[in-house]
Amino acid sequence: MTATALLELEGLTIALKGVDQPIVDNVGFTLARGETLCIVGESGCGKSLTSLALMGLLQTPPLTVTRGMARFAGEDLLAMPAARLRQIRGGRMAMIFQEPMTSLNPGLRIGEQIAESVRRHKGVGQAEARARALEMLRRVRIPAPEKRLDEYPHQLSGGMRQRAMIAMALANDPELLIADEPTTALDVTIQAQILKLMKSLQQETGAAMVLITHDLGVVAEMADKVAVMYGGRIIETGTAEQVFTDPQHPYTIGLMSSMPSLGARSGRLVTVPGTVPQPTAMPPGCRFSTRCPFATGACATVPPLTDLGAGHRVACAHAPLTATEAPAMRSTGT
Amino acid sequence: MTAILSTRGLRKDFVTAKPLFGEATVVQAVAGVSLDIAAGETFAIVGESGCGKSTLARLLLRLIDPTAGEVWYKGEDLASLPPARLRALRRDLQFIFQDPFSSLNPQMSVGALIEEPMRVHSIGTRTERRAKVADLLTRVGLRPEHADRYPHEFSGGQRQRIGIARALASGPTVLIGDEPVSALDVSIQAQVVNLLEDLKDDFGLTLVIIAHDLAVIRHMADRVAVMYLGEVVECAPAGDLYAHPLHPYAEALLAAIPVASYGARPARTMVEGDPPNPIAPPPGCKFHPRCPYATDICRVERPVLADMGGGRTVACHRATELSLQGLADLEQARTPAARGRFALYAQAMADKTAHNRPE
Amino acid sequence: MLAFLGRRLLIAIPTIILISIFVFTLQKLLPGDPVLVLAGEERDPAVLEYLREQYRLNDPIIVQYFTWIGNALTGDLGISLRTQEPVLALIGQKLPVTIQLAVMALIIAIAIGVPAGVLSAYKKGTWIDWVANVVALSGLSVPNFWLGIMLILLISVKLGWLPASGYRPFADDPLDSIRVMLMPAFVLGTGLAATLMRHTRSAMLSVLKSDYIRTARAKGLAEHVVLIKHALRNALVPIVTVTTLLFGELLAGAVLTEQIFNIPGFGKLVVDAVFNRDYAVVQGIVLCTGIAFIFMNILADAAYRVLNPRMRDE
Amino acid sequence: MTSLATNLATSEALPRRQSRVWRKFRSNKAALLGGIIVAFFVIVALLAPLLPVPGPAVTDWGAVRQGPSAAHPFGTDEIGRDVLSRMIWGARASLMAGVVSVGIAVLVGVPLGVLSGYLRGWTDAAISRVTEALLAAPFLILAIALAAFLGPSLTNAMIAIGISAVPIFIRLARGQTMSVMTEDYVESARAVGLTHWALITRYIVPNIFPPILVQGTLTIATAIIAEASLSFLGLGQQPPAPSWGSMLNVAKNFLEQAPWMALYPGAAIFLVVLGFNLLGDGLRDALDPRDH
Amino acid sequence: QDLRIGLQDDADVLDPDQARTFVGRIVFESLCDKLVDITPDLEIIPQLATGWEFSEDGLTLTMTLRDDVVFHDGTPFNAEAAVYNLDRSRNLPESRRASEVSSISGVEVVDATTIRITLAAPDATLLAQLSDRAGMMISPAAAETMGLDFGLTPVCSGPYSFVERIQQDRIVLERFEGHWDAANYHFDTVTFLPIPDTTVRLANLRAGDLDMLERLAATDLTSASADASLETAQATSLGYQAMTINVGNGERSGGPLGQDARVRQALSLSIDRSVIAQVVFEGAVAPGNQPWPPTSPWYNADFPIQERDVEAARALLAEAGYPDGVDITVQVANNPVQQQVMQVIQAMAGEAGIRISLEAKEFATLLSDQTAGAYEASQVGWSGRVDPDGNLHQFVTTDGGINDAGYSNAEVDAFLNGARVSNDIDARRAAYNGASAILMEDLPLVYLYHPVWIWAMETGIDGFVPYPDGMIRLAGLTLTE
Ligand SMILES: Nc1ncnc2c1ncn2[C@@H]1O[C@H](COP(=O)(O)OP(=O)(O)OP(=O)(O)O)[C@@H](O)[C@H]1O
Ligand SMILES: Nc1ncnc2c1ncn2[C@@H]1O[C@H](COP(=O)(O)OP(=O)(O)OP(=O)(O)O)[C@@H](O)[C@H]1O
Ligand SMILES: [Mg+2]
Ligand SMILES: [Mg+2]
Ligand code: NI
Repeated sequence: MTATALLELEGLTIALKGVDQPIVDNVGFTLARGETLCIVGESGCGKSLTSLALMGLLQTPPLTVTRGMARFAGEDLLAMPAARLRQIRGGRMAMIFQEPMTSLNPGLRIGEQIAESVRRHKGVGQAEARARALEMLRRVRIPAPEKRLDEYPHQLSGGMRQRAMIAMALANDPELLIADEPTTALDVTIQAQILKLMKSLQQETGAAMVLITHDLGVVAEMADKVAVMYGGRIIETGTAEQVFTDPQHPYTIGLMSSMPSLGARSGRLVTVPGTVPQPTAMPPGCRFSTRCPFATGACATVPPLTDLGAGHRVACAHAPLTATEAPAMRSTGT
Repeated sequence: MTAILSTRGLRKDFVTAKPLFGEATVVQAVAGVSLDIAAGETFAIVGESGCGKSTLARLLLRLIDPTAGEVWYKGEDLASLPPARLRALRRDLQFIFQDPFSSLNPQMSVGALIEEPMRVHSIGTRTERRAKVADLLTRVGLRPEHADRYPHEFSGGQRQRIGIARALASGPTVLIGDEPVSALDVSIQAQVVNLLEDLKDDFGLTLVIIAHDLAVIRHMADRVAVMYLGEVVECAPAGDLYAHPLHPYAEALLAAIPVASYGARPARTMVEGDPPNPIAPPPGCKFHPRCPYATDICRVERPVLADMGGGRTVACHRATELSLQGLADLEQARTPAARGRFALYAQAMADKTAHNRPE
Repeated sequence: MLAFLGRRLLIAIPTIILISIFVFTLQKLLPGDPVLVLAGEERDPAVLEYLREQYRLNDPIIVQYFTWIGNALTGDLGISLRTQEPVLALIGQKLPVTIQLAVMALIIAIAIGVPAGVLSAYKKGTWIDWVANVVALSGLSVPNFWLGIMLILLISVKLGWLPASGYRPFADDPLDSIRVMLMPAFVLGTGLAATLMRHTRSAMLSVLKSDYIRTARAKGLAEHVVLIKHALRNALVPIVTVTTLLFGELLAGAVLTEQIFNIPGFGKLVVDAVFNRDYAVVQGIVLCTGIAFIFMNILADAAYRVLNPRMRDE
Repeated sequence: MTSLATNLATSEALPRRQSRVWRKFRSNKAALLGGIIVAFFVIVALLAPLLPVPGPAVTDWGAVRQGPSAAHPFGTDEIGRDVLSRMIWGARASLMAGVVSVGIAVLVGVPLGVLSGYLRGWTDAAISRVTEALLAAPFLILAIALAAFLGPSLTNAMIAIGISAVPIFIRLARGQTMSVMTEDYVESARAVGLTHWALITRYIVPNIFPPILVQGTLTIATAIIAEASLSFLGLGQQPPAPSWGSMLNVAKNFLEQAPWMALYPGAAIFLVVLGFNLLGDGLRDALDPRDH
Repeated sequence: QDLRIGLQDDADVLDPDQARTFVGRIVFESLCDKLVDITPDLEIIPQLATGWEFSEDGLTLTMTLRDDVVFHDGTPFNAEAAVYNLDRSRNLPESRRASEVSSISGVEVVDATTIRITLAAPDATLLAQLSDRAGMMISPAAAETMGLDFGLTPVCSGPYSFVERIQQDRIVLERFEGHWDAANYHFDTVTFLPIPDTTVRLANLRAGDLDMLERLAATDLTSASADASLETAQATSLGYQAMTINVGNGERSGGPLGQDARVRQALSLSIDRSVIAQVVFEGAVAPGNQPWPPTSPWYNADFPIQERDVEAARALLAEAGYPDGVDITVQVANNPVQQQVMQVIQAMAGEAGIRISLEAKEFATLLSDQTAGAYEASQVGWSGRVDPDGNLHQFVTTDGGINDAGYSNAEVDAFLNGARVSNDIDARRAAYNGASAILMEDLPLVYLYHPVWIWAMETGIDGFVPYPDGMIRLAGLTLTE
């Protein structure tokens, strides 16, 4: 797999000024062409920061990448000069953002926003770039694309805006597509359309995709591989099948329990108590230990991401957890 | 069924642009809704963004004035009540807002926020109110000391609890939540859903919940109304609706839900395209341009809500002939070991709750 | 767009009437008898009475107002009590002067303020930001009349580079006209530049925080493209608002600047007119600035529509 | 929106809003500098009668326009008064001019603006038209007319400046009110059954206060300059009482003979205006809940 | 060659009959000829009139006129034109000159170059009046066609003709070749530029944007004199600055100051006029205690300027019943110089127990308050007239047009009315001295000082003659660059 890996991220660590503990800690994964990796986790767990770091779009200061390497087709994204990164960014590697309304420039026509990226990376002229923009709008199945080309974002519905974002990201046939919660702001019906579209476009172009979401339904729908993040760390990763059918980490289990099922009613929901600690107040050792029902003294040291076989890796001192091996209950509340 | 809150032909038009000369542009946000909400039930309203859910919720409380129609609560028509009487009735009808960040006055302490409804309705003495605030805070899983803090010091989930405590303060009988959990994280959302259910039982509330997360609705609601472009197109007990939708739009909604389970059926896009412009809704059945089953009659004649028996109503010309697909009972594909782990986890959580209330 | 302009103009009418009523009553309330100022040192009672009659100052104030507005509607703004020139002619004479001053000042203000604001927002928190801010604040904190006199003493008297005061009609000799007006425009412009810079800075700061800037960067665009095409363009909306609001400040500043540099424009005219109780002139000028102000507002609204597509479809 | 999903466990350590604002303010060096400058001048103004300087109107025919010396550290003015003393007493007038005129502007403008934004409709239209009319009559013309009408004096200059600044506050308060009105918490207040009065006093006014406060400090700076400008036209503080503006105005006639007469009031105006501006900026940043 | 002159104000209407400002007179000096002129010593000398003669009873004045004079529009100046002009001054409703020539009852043409003026009563001041705007001759043809708008494009017969005027910016005149004395005028054009701020006016002169200016600030005199590129000239003015005290003009005259002459004397005694001159003007004014300056032939040496005497002032106050002093309010125009003067007086009077509060008003208000009697004391000045009558009569006679003090004293009335109608110098002097003796006691006006006109011009201007009337006469003036 490493041989064909398009992106190898290793030990990404991001620090926030004034906070001792890294805010994203030692995050790594590999991604092959045509593959989709979903990163899940609660709000604030560092999903966006990870993706922004890859794009070189971290807000520095206050944030800095203190460690890590991101080999993208042989080049380290995190170490290359800004000018070189700008050549790759938007061309071979593109990103779709969460908020389709605010992520499009309200003052520029849709066509121009797509075309300028084409001009930048393909070095083509005005007319050609425009033609490409039109083609892209058509490909993301925006009705009446000729007309939409000259419209402004506010004249489009939410779903169309997100399609325009996708068209913009795919305009230069990127090898890597990063999508940060591309459907969170959308309705289920529109979400289904967009996800379907992304899938089919990915199949056409063979691009690798990093999809960030906190909707496990979307993950189940899209993922080849899954990484579950908590408190800035990956705590469980594996294929979609591994993570869904055989979740190991208590947090993954809690997350899945929290989702109300679509089946018949089944009493109270099982929840993860408490909230994610502030970056300034992360516990040492396992970061989930403050909320974990199984936490023991062993959780005071940082659990390594251990392979349980077939690439299913979990960072928990108690993994694999079985009913008989349940550790002593922690009775102290928060 | 004893209806505690009923609407008849409720309508709300918004004037979006009024040029100096010529016609004003009117959005029919709610286009004639008649509902009966039974005392003690959890009633849910679902539908696409912009279909008029929030507007309907606000009309139910008369936070905005309806263009036409009636809202009956305990024999009084809220829609035509004088302001003073209406203010008094607000004691019984309370609202939970979607956004826990913007719905609490940042300038007031939590205690003052929760006390305010009691003060407005002159409930209790000062000390009694204080005690009630402390009590409510504990009920929603916060601590009495938090009364002196300000909203910004709390997380989203905690704020939503403050909002709930405030809504409960005047001792309401009906609680209306406009997407009370959609701004929250998965795990926090579960906490708040549990809380609402507990409170409903404890206080004997009638709950009206608006949401577009169909899983949450499935979990909470007794009955569900599906709205499309300002109209209720189907209304049914939750289990029936999910298992056998009668309206094509309801079917489409259910089909589009991504199921959080490996190897589950893929989400289907039964409807293409965006919802039509509410300013100029299509003639006939409003859903027909996107409906896979539309026939000629759908294009010209607007269907009315018809009783289908079993407490179900639907507004579709072809309701009886179509056999639509619902969500089959979904079993999570999990390894036995995983099942064990889930059970263990649930057990641990239950024990923990027994030990000490969730923070 | 046309309907919009029409509506704006209709709304403007009550405002203009309000302004005129407002100014009319205000100056009628002013103490000091205009006729006394007009009569000359000797103040011959017969002349006083004659002038009162002549200028209808004995009429009730309402009658005076309606006479005035009636005449104004026919384009007759009366004559200056002081020099007997028709007010309309005076305005025609002074308006270009003040417009030239204002435009030059605005150009200077924009030329200094906007780039400085953009730069300081972009380099927020660095020493560049700091310097730009302090310089801008200095511009705000130095009274115009003070800066003006200092500049005259330095540039004109000591260095002899520019004439100390006066005015040259633009039509006579455009280059010289600009040269003569340079120093006053600079004095007037610096104060505005400061305001403009600070508004540009905050507008840019909020725009730079927005998601679409991140999108633009994600496209790999060069920084200057991001900054100008994507950020500044959107920041221009608040900047335009401020610029039109500055109009009032500009006129007020023009009053002082014209006083110091002895520029025969609106400001000087109105100050003298107020002090001489030259009612017709004051009224005429305020009417004129009122219309200009409303015109500026309409212009700004039109500019929003150009800059902000969201506002285009009404 | 950055994540506010903080853990309650840590909330004990969280400071109160007030002290958070203060902490943020304190960490802003420029704002702190501004605060110190302003505080310095305010203290000097307050202590004026206690300071060991001659009275501001005490003349000394033997020492007219004399440069700084031991007896007169800042020199003397055109009729032999101690410039230092006049500076100190002038601080009172100039600061008063700033504070009082802004006070007037706030007291008149904010209620009107809130009303206008709250009631909308005809009230709003009427108030907006009047505001526009006021804005269209340029500040200085208005001030000149008002000062001429009321007679030149510091008080009247303050009134004039205050009235001229009213439209700014009407607009600001109106805009802020309208934006606060769209906030969910206002709807929540109505849902609870609050009266209009309670809604305005408990919800709207406290929430529009921060921007008003900021605009206030900035307008104080403008008002100090405006007083100086009115003094230039002879409409500000009247002799023999000093204000920096009137001192500067007289001093400009003696720039060559007695530069110190202009130097100190000029520098003082500069510093105070700078101080208020820095303070206003700092307040804006400290009170802005968006970037924390 | 263009001569650029900086003026302190903008002139008003350029119609001699309607004009009222001082700077207007400066412009007229080059634009319009007068029947007679004055010398720096205030002698009346011919200009358009070559000679004049009063009848025995003083009731007719016969004047002979130059025959070589044309107006700027080419029409000739003759007796008819002169009659037209005098009639216009008398009868135009807008005429501000009517009171100056009120003694005239008729004017008639005797022949082409002679006119006869009949008077209702003898008038000693008439010739002096004719040496100013009342005696200025405008083109009757132009006056007829232009009517009241004559001032927009004035047509006279002076050495320079009107070219253009931009209000508040400039008045441009060009040399009139047809002038009878054209050879004596050396500049092709003269431009008057109103620059109110004294500092800016001087800066303009220094920067070379002006060739000369009037009314240099007294405090700038030292530095201007020291400047090698500048020259200055001075003349003590005919006018004065004083405090007019409300002694009988309405309610406000009821205070101690208005009611008790001793308080006014105390006030006058408390003032050291030379200190004012020194402190505010660096010596460039003449301290004064009479309506005319010490340099004037009419100055009464029997009443020299009193030394400041605080003790005496206190004693007077005590005698008047105010041992603890009095509080008075003085209004003053809101310009820096007058305010400085009053602040100095305030400080000095304070030492004698007269506590002054100053009320600064802008000029229009000051004027109307003064007329209406809404003041206790008012610091104002008078620009001065050639004839002594002009500096005194209208201020203190019971029916005087500018008797804002509300002063009324039959004896003074008799003296001053008598002095008006006598052509006998000694009799007039006796009358003025008689009035002075009373006024010195009553003090309805406390005279302070007589301003000094200061002109500054670039070195190279030759032939400038300072006149006490403050005018700029361009005859013989040259400029070598
Ligand atoms: N510019 C910043 N300055 C300071 N802290 C930041 C900044 N950006 C992010 N953080 C913090 O870093 C942590 C991770 O943020 P990130 O945006 O990556 O979360 P996320 O997983 O994408 O959450 P969400 O689901 O809400 O998008 C959060 O605690 C957030 O508060
Ligand atoms: N104040 C208003 N003025 C004009 N139009 C409005 C107003 N409020 C709502 N609308 C319009 O009414 C329609 C229904 O809006 P509503 O907010 O009730 O929808 P919703 O179902 O709650 O949507 P969402 O799920 O996005 O909250 C929309 O088309 C909306 O644009
Ligand atoms: Mg994110
Ligand atoms: Mg809604
Ligand atoms: Ni935040």
